[in-house]
Parts: sequence; structure tokens; C-alpha cells
Amino acid sequence: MNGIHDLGGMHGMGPVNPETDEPVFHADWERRVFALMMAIPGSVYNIDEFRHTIERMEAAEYLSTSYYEHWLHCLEVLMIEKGQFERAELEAAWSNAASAANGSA
Amino acid sequence: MNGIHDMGGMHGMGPINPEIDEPVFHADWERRMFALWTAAFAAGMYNDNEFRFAIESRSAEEYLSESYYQHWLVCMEKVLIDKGQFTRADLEAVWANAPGTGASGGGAGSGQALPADQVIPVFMGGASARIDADVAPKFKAGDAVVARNINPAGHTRLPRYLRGKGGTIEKDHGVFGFPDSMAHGEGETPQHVYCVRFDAREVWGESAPARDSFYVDMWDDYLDPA
Amino acid sequence: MVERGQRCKRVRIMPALAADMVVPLFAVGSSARVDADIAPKFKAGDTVTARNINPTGHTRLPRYLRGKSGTIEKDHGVFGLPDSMAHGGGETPQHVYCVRFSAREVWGASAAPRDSFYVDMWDDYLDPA
Amino acid sequence: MADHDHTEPPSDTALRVKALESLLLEKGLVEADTLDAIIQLYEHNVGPQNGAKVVARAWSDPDYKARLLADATPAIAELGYGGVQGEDMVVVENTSDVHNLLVCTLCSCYPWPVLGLPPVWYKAAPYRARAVSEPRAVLKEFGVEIREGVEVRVWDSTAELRYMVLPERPAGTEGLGEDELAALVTRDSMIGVALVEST
Repeated sequence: MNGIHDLGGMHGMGPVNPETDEPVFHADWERRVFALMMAIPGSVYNIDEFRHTIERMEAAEYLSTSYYEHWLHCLEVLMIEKGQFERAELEAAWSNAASAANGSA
Repeated sequence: MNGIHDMGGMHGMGPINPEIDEPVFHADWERRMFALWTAAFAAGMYNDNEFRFAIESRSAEEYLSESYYQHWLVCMEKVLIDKGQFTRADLEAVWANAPGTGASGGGAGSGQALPADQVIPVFMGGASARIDADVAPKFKAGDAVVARNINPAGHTRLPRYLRGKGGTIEKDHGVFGFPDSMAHGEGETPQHVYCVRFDAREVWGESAPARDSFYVDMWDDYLDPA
Repeated sequence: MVERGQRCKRVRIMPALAADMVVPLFAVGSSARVDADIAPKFKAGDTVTARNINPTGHTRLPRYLRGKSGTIEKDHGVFGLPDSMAHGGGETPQHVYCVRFSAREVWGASAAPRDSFYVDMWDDYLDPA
Repeated sequence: MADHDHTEPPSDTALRVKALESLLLEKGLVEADTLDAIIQLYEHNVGPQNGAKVVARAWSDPDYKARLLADATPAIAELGYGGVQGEDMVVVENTSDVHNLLVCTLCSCYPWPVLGLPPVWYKAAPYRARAVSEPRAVLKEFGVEIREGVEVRVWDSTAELRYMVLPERPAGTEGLGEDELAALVTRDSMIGVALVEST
């Protein structure tokens, strides 16, 4: 698709900002997202399905979210599309996580 | 520039959502914004190519997440500061006092404000962008041309999806100023503008409908003989 | 976004990856090569043009190279085609080549005269020039 | 469309990830200690130190360098490196006449076994957009001035081949052993956005 991901030659994307002594991950949730994607058996999805799920992100969202947020979006959408869980189950997990966080706070 | 505004052929931009009984403006600030912009434009404070380039220069993320009149607001602020009509400090002072008198004073003020009684004659009269200059055309109707593969970082009205594609001159529209120079204070560079016909298959490949086509206005400097 | 009807039946093909398999599995990986006896359409030195395709689905042919001509540098062998693999369309195995495009061909006369791009391209992305 | 109003995901990303993890664990798709092992592997064990050793060996052993440039995957495996996102490797050599630069304009392809996971800038829009339209300007921002007569080759990783740059060996390193050489080689030099300095 002629999507926002196809960035080769685009102007106006701003300067490249290399980070000095960049860590491999910037937050613990990035570690978890990376590991989750890697741990899911390869028979569930292939790399092109993975890439295309990210390419289908809404363009402004694609540009305003970070790399591992793309992966998180991809995990949620692709696993539902692949029938691994239902949207309702994901929403239940969100509210459980929220109450757990409130309880421990 | 190969910016986010150059959307011809992009996928993934979502559905077209027409609004039933859409009003002309959706908020009072939009009304004010439209009037401010047109009044300042009529007063000659900037040309439309300069303003377009300011919009194109928003970051892609801003461009996609801001509304249309938000583009106008932030770009009008920027263009008027760039043109010396007021300073960033003037603007910030107004923000700090908002809603204040709006009179920050001290601007360069090169433009003449448009009086209210001139609105009807000015806007009903309009002003053609044609230039009365005796410039020879490079092409004539029927000529086969190729849109140049240019990729300037500045303003251009040659969309990416047509670069390198072959078409046919349908009509010579006459002489106009050249956006690529007018956006950057480099003069009018007057030249002919043509209506050029491009086959859909030339543009998008064999999967496009066989008889469909695009008619796009192109300046002499955008074209080579095929 | 996910719509109803796009859902596939949940398939469990293999058990979850066990922790003690992480190092051995990741150290080996799995090549995307496809073991299929398919004739290449091009050979090193051939001049080719990247096709002007604009699919709404997934493709690995970037826009900035469509319609541009280049030279086959190397045949990498046989791989699956992303354009079909992303959509459950099977592997459509075919040769992948490293293709050289000059910077001027891609970006026009203002590009540096000797610079170039080396981009991997599937047989289905290419026509003879 | 769904038959009920969608709940918005938590705005706190960490919370949203926790929710997803709990769901995938519950479904038996992943195991908790596997996740820890994967994080350990890519945060601490695999990284540009591997690629640096490949480069140092190539600088020290002409036969190895020839094997590396001819068929990189087995040559890299000689040093014990390989695996996911490096199954089919190509190594391209910088010389006094040619400077190579790697990018993935479409996503984030990168040779994990030799360089680890890519830095944020490599995956972000500015680099992906500009590495092909103005590679020399990008190189200059990274502090690499390309002379007029030098050819710049940009490698855009569209397929499942993974690339690594073999940087030029700096002058003044003639007496150094492989370990000392490897210590000079940076991640950026193997992407092609830096040169290797002798100090």
C-alpha cells in the first residue's frame, strides 16, 4: 500500500536525532512487548502479516507513536484477527490491569 | 517538497466522511480565522505560495492531526512573523493577556489594511494570477511531454505521483508566475501553464482502468518533450 | 481496525516457546529462503525496470523506485513473495535480486552523479528494461 | 462494526502492555520465563560487539575477509554468530572510493546477530525518509564528510537479506591485535553513518 510507512524520499520529517549511549530498551514495557512478539509461535503469523498490520495503522497515529507502540498495536490487532483472543477479552484484560494497578497504588 | 501534503495516491488515509448539512464554519474562531486570512491576503501581506509552503512545512504529525483552520492559524502566525509584521514576542504578549486588546503595536506594518467598504468590490472583482508578459510557450496542444523528475526541498506544484510520467498537452492556459520561485521570494519567473492529460495506466500501472485519465495543470519548467 | 468477519478460526499449531529453547532457536533463526526449483527471470548484468504497481495491500517495492530502471547485481535465490504472504495468499516463491539504481535515475539531475541505491527486488517487481 | 461500544485502551502504555501479557499468558501463547530469556538475550548478549569482532577478524585475516564478502552468512557463523534476522547476511565493504550506508525505508530491517536491536533513530521517520533522498547530508550530520569523488551506495533492505557494512580500517592501527581492533569498531560504523577512528 502507498502508506505513511513508505517513507523513502519524504521531506519534512525533521532531523535524525541519534541518542548518545542509547539503551536497548527505554522502558520495561518495551522489553515486554519485544519479548511477547518474539515468543509467539511463528505458526500464528508471518513477518509480512506483522509488517502489514503496522502499515495499516492510521497515519497520524503511526507518526505520533513510538516504535514499540507500533508493535503493541500490531500484537493486539493481529492476535484478534488471527482468532487468538477476542476484542472483549482484551478489553477485560485492560480493566483487570487497571484495577490491579489501582489496588496496588 | 515531498511532504505529507502531497497526498495523491496515498492509501490508508481512512474513509471520506461527508457531513450532512455541513455549516460553512464549525466554530466562531474558524469564521474569524477565515476573515483574518483573507483580509491580510487582500492587503498584500503574503502570497498564496508562501502561505502554502508554510502549511506544507508543518511536521507530518501536526499536518495530519490539526484541522484545516488550525493549519491556517499557525501558518498565518508564522508567515506574519517571518514577514516582520509583528514579532514572536508581540504574539506571546497577546497570548499572555488574552483575551486582551490585541493591540501589541510596533509591527513593521508594510501592508495597508483593507477597509470594510472595499470588501465587496475586492472580493467580487478578484485578481487573476495571470501575468501580462510576452513569454513564448515551449509546447503547444498535442505535444507529448514528460513531467520532470524534480524533488525540490522547497515548494512545488508538481505532485510526486506524476513525476516521470508521460502525457499530452491539451491546452495552453497562458502565462502565470512560477510557484517554486514565488514561494521563496525569488520572483515570478513567468511562464506558460498547460493543461496536460495523463492516462490512468501511465500513472498507476496496468491495473488502472483503460480509458480513465488525469488533467493536471503544469508549468513549462515542469515539463520536458517526450 | 479489526472488524467482525476478518477473524480467522483460532489455530494452535505448536505449544508456546519454552524458555530453554530461546537461545538455541534464536541463534539458528530460520531463513526465509524457499527450497523450490524455480528458474530466474533475470541474471546479473540485465537491465530492468521496477514495475509501476500500486497495490492497496502489502508490498516491499517502495514508491520511490517504481518506474525506475536499474541493473541486476546479484541473484539472491528463491524467497516467498511478501505481497501474497501478507494476505494468506501462499508463498508464490520466486527469485530475489539485488538491483542497483543510480541516484540520478531515482531523484533526477540534481542527485550526486556517482551515488546509487542497492535494493532487493522480487521477480514480480521487475520488467526487462 | 462491533456490536458494542469499544472500551478505549488504557492511556498508560505500560498498563496496556501488562494487560496484553496477561492475556497471552492465559491463552498459553507465551510463557513468562521465555519472555525473560528473550529480553536477556537481546538486551545483554547480542549486540554490536559481535559485529565488531567480525570486522576485526576481516581486517586481520585477508582470507577471512574474502570469505566474508563472498558469502557473509557462513563467514559470520565461523565466529559463532547467526540466527534470527541474520539468516541471510550480506557484508558490503567501504573503501577509499566507496562508502556504503544501510537503511530500511519501509520498516526497520537490521542485522540482529551482529548489531543487536536497531537504535530509535534508525527506525524513525527522519532517517528512513532522508537516507535515500540526501544520504550525503545525513552522513554530514553524523560527522562523516564524503569527498566529491567517493561513490555513496545506499542499501535499502526491502527483502529478507540483512546487511552490514565492513568499515575501512583506520591508519595507525597496524600493530593492533583483533581484540584491540574490535574495541575501535562502533555500531554506527557498521551501519555506515560513522567512520572508525584509530583512537
